[in-house]
Amino acid sequence: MSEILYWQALNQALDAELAADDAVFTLGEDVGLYGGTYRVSEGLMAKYGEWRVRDTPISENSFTGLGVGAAMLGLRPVVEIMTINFALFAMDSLVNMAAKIPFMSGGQFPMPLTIRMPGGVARQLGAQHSQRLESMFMNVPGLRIAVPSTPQDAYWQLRQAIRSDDPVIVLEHELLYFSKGEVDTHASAPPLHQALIRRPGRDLTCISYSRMVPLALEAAQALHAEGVEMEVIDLRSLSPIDWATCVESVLRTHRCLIVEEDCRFAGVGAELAAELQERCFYQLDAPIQRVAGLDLPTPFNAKLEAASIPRQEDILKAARALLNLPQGES
Amino acid sequence: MSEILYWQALNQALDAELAADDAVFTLGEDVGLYGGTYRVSEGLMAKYGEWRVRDTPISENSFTGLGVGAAMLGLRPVVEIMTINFALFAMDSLVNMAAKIPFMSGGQFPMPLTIRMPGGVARQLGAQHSQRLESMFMNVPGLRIAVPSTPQDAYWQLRQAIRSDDPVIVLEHELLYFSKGEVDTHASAPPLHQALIRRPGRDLTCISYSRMVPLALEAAQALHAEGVEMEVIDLRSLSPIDWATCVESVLRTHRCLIVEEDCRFAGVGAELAAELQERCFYQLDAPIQRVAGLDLPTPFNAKLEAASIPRQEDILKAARALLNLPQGES
Amino acid sequence: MDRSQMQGLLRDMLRARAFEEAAAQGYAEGKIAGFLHLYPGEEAVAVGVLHAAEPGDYVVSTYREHVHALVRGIPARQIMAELYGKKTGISGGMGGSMHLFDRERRFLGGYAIVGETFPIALGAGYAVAYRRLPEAVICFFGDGAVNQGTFHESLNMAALWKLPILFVCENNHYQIGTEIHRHSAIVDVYKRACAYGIPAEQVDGMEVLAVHAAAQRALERVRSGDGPQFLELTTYRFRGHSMADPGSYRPEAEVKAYEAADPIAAALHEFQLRYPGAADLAAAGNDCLQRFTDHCCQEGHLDETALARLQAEVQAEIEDARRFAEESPEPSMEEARAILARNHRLETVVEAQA
Amino acid sequence: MDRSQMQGLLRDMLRARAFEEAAAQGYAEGKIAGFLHLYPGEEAVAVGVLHAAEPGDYVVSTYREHVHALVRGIPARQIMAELYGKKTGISGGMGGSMHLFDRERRFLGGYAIVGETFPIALGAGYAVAYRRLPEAVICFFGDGAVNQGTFHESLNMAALWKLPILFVCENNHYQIGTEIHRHSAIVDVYKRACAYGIPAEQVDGMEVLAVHAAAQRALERVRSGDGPQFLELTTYRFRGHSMADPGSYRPEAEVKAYEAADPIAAALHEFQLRYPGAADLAAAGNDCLQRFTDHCCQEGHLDETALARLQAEVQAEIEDARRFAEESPEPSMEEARAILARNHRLETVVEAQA
Ligand SMILES: Cc1ncc(C[n+]2csc(CCOP(=O)(O)OP(=O)(O)O)c2C)c(N)n1
Ligand SMILES: Cc1ncc(C[n+]2csc(CCOP(=O)(O)OP(=O)(O)O)c2C)c(N)n1
Ligand SMILES: [Mg+2]
Ligand SMILES: [Mg+2]
Repeated sequence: MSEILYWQALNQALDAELAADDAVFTLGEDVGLYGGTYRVSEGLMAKYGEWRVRDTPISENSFTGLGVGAAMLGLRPVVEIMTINFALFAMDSLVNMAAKIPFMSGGQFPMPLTIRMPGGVARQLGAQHSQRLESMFMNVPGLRIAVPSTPQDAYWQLRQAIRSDDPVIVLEHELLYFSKGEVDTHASAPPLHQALIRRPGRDLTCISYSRMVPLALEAAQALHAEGVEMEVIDLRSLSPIDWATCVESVLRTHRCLIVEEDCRFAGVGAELAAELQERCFYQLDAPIQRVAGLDLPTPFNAKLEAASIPRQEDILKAARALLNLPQGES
Repeated sequence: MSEILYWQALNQALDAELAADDAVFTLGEDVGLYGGTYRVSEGLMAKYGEWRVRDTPISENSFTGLGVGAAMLGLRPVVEIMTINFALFAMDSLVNMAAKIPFMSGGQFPMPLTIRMPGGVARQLGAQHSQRLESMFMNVPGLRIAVPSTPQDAYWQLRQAIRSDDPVIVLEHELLYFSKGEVDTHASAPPLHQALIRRPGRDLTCISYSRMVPLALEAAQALHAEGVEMEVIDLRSLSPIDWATCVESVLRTHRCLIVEEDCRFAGVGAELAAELQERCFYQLDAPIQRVAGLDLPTPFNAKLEAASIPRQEDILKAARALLNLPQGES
Repeated sequence: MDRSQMQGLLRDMLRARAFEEAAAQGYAEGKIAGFLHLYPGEEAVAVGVLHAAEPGDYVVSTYREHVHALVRGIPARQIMAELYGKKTGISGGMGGSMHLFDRERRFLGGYAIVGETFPIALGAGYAVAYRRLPEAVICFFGDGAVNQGTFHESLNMAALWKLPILFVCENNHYQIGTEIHRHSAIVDVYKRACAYGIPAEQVDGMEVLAVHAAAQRALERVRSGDGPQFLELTTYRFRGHSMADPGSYRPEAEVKAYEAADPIAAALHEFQLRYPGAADLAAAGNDCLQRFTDHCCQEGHLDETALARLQAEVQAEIEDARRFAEESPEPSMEEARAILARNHRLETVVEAQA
Repeated sequence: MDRSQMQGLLRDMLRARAFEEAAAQGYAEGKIAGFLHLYPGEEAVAVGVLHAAEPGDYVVSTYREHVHALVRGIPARQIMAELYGKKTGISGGMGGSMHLFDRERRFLGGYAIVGETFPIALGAGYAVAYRRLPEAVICFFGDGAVNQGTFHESLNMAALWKLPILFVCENNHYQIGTEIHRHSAIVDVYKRACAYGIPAEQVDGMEVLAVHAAAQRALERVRSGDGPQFLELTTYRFRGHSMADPGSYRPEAEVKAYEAADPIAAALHEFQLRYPGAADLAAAGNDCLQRFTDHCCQEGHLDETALARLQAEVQAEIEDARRFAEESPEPSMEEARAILARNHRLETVVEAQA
């Protein structure tokens, strides 16, 4: 067991699956010679050759669709879309082909397709390159979405995605690639869609995913100093959502705070709040709150950009408000 | 004032705007010679010529993008995407261009673009042609979405969309085109985004939009016979949402039922429930409920298709359950 | 080509025509709903191309795919049952007219979204090349589809990696109501292939023998590793774009009244509806089925008795399919849910490594 | 071309080079963040084409657009301030390096998503033709962009409706790290235009005079109503794809250690980084700026004194821009919100009709 970076965990997972199964191949812009914009496929072309690690032209819709067609013939394609922003070109392949074919064919064609892509607000990439968009895929029955927040989950969930016969989107985060963590490649993984309690707490439940999890954990630490114990749940999967874990926690704490980087309006948190208020209404001591990105295209200016997505102080403020505590100095 | 069909109302609105302003033009597949799949542009090519009513190739992304570029030069394009299912090809133009340019340019370029498209489950069109997808656009700051449910609103809202300097999606419904209603072309219209109470009631609030509004009204009528008065709100706009009207109603009735044709998971109702529980929590007597489409690609078989979206009996059942009333026979 | 091959072609053309007429009938009777895109007039294309294919080849088609499915070997019963939305349909009643799929016969589906057949074929071709198999992928599409971006993207990649794909354009000159010279800057579709260095040919799609010969040549090149090939087959459809277009949502009386009231609209309507009719075409000798029947008779491969017998057999087959479809049970919601859940392997756990 | 025109070309090439070097400097100092795609090596393209344009023409560009903006006439101050994310930037600090917009100078934007310039130019061209104006739309894009579906869709429509668009491919032979023969089935990009019947020409993009002459010819044809024209300008970029690629997220020590441990990866890295370097190119006589400077001197349009003066002026301008950017205030969140809300006309009420 060793400490490695998030991108290295993905690299090892991909390597392991390429080694384990001839049917696995990966493709995308600059995944081969260049090794992937975020190094995820580094060294793999040299090892597996160009048919298994394929550089593509800039043709997102069709190379994603290539993955769909190849999956119908039993291959297990891992398509890298360089960033989720470019997935807007590939929506037809994802929504109208990958998600529909298994069903429309009466179950004849499984869809062992994995789509990897990073999303999120990074650092001053401008409005077109700072989208989150994950909620768009949630409304599509037939697609699964994994959102690993740690190197360990990146490793596990990518491997599980490749082995799944459903189309799975593995949504990485541009600012997590260089985060470090222990990866145990021997341990057995929890199910792909299972949420995990990253920090237990009795006073309120904070539900989060991807890059917002470390932020929530920092906030929980800060609240601890104030005598507040915030439970932090890492969803790990946005579709399906592990309701059991969330509901159990909320029924225990009676208060729920959702932290998401997505724009608030019709974001991921909307489904969470809607379902949890329905399931936990009579045990809730206060309305479920969302801390989310602003409903604004991301400004380029660094300060405005930072202010357009949740910061630790936003979480602290919302948690205190939810508990009717006075706001601190910060 | 006369009774006309929904498509005729759209046709008259488009005609009126083409006549009123030289900058207005429309384009899309078969909008010209053929007059539009649902007749919305019937007769307009003969009247205005091919530069103002333009038949296009099957190139959804680029002809939508054409609308974006032309709007930057001050024209007021009305792009018809034959059905919302094909909008999956045009996502980049809509999300990454139309919605972002006004902001990214620091406000230099308004975006007087209108996108018309029908959506929804019609009759046995299969999974690829039965999508709703409206919630996908809600998460995009910078886009507005109008969802007229009556010929009068179709008339008003299309005209308002064309006159708006924001990009507006006018989401029609395939099964509403042949619904009839009075259209007063002289009356002044409520604001584009304003929700309207279609039927007042004291016992619970039903929030709905597009084709689910007539269904909700029928259900309200049936409940009336049982002594239950259900208020029916027609949202008319999905982005922005007229929260004031919704909140005022829920605070009065203390119970809220959302009826949407969209798939339930991360659909339109999620945002409605999430926001309303936050704003009305302490006045709610029961959790907000959603009656929605199944999280399933639409089956082709007629009976399964019908069962995959809300039916009147589903609304009645949910309303009774919300009021703790015994379920009737139906 | 020998006599039995010729008769095989003719039989399939007759089956194709009869199947579609029966489907139209089912639609008229209200037993089939939804969009229903029929193939009469274009039979020589599907029959000519698919008779040149091997069982190991893959076929990708559009929403106008009943005939491709039929000629590929899917029993008429299962296609018709799918049109009726029945459990016994080839897609279990979940797909419908536009979504016929048959894993066993390597029929990779009918796609209702214009332009989807290109990436699907690209992926299938990639998988075949990846495994170094001598199979080919046959990709059908219309003249309207060549303006979708996926055409361009997929043909570039197919050529770049020399994938074993035969691109077959069914050029019936119309994209619903828009004639080709109003949707494409270049009306000889095969010339589009030059932008990717893909060998291309334009062939009379009304001559089944010419189609068959061209397809055979092209498939040989595909199989010998020459990379993708392109065929443009010029043809016509005798019917409107679909049974719903134009008109099912337009009460007839209303259309007439409207036309009477507006001479310009009436003129436009005329224009729009001026697809060559079946009678016109037959008169012009332009019905591929009639042409080939005549040819077979002239060449002595067929006489009137044999033709009559053939027609009777075909009618019986189609009638049987219709009855089967009608009498079959409907699928249940449990089945629908089970299909969606079939591929879930949520519990997949990565096993410990050595 | 007269002496002052020549000097104009040279001045803009010098400004372009100096601006980009200053931007690189700002990035190295941590004052500019985000993706920063620089233009050195390709100056002859932007300068040659845009000097052939009229003020009434429209320009659409990509994320590598600082130089297009500069040559188009946007003050260096406002471009640099935008790179710094300042309120005084041409896009108010909301757009950044990849999103320069200038309504007044008809600069329709830098687009960060590959393939977007095509539909934007298509729409602008439609609007110009709609109004029957003698203006042209100039659409820039790279060799990698021609494989995006929008290229195909937009060129077809542009040709179909004879829109006044000049398509300009800046062929620097690379799509980030992928060389053209590995991303395109046909490496002579101009040949792609044949699929739409668009006249096309391939020109040495390192020769500013050749570029200028070709652009002038093409723009004349565009303005005279001949429909779209296509220019492929072959060029090179001296730097990596962007300042962040490869490397800013790769601590250098780490990269080195990794390469030392893995000879194959090291070899691949070599390969990947083998863009022709500035020194190599200058040695090969392939720096467009050096070439044109030499040319001007040889032809007597310039002497060393004049050149030195020119260079000093340019340096002063760019230094001024840098200082302006640095000293400018940042925008506020209220401004951001106001921009988003600017176009809201929720209250639009349709007035009563006559
Ligand atoms: C992406 C997309 N856009 C539009 C449609 C609507 N539509 C269905 S068929 C068709 C015309 C296709 O014409 P062509 O490719 O020539 O095929 P044909 O119907 O003539 O066989 C159109 C526009 C669609 N199904 N998908
Ligand atoms: C749709 C899309 N896919 C991928 C990218 C990432 N990307 C940015 S630039 C680039 C290469 C573009 O190459 P080319 O068009 O030749 O332009 P150049 O950078 O060489 O000027 C890529 C792949 C993107 N911005 N947009
Ligand atoms: Mg056609
Ligand atoms: Mg390039």
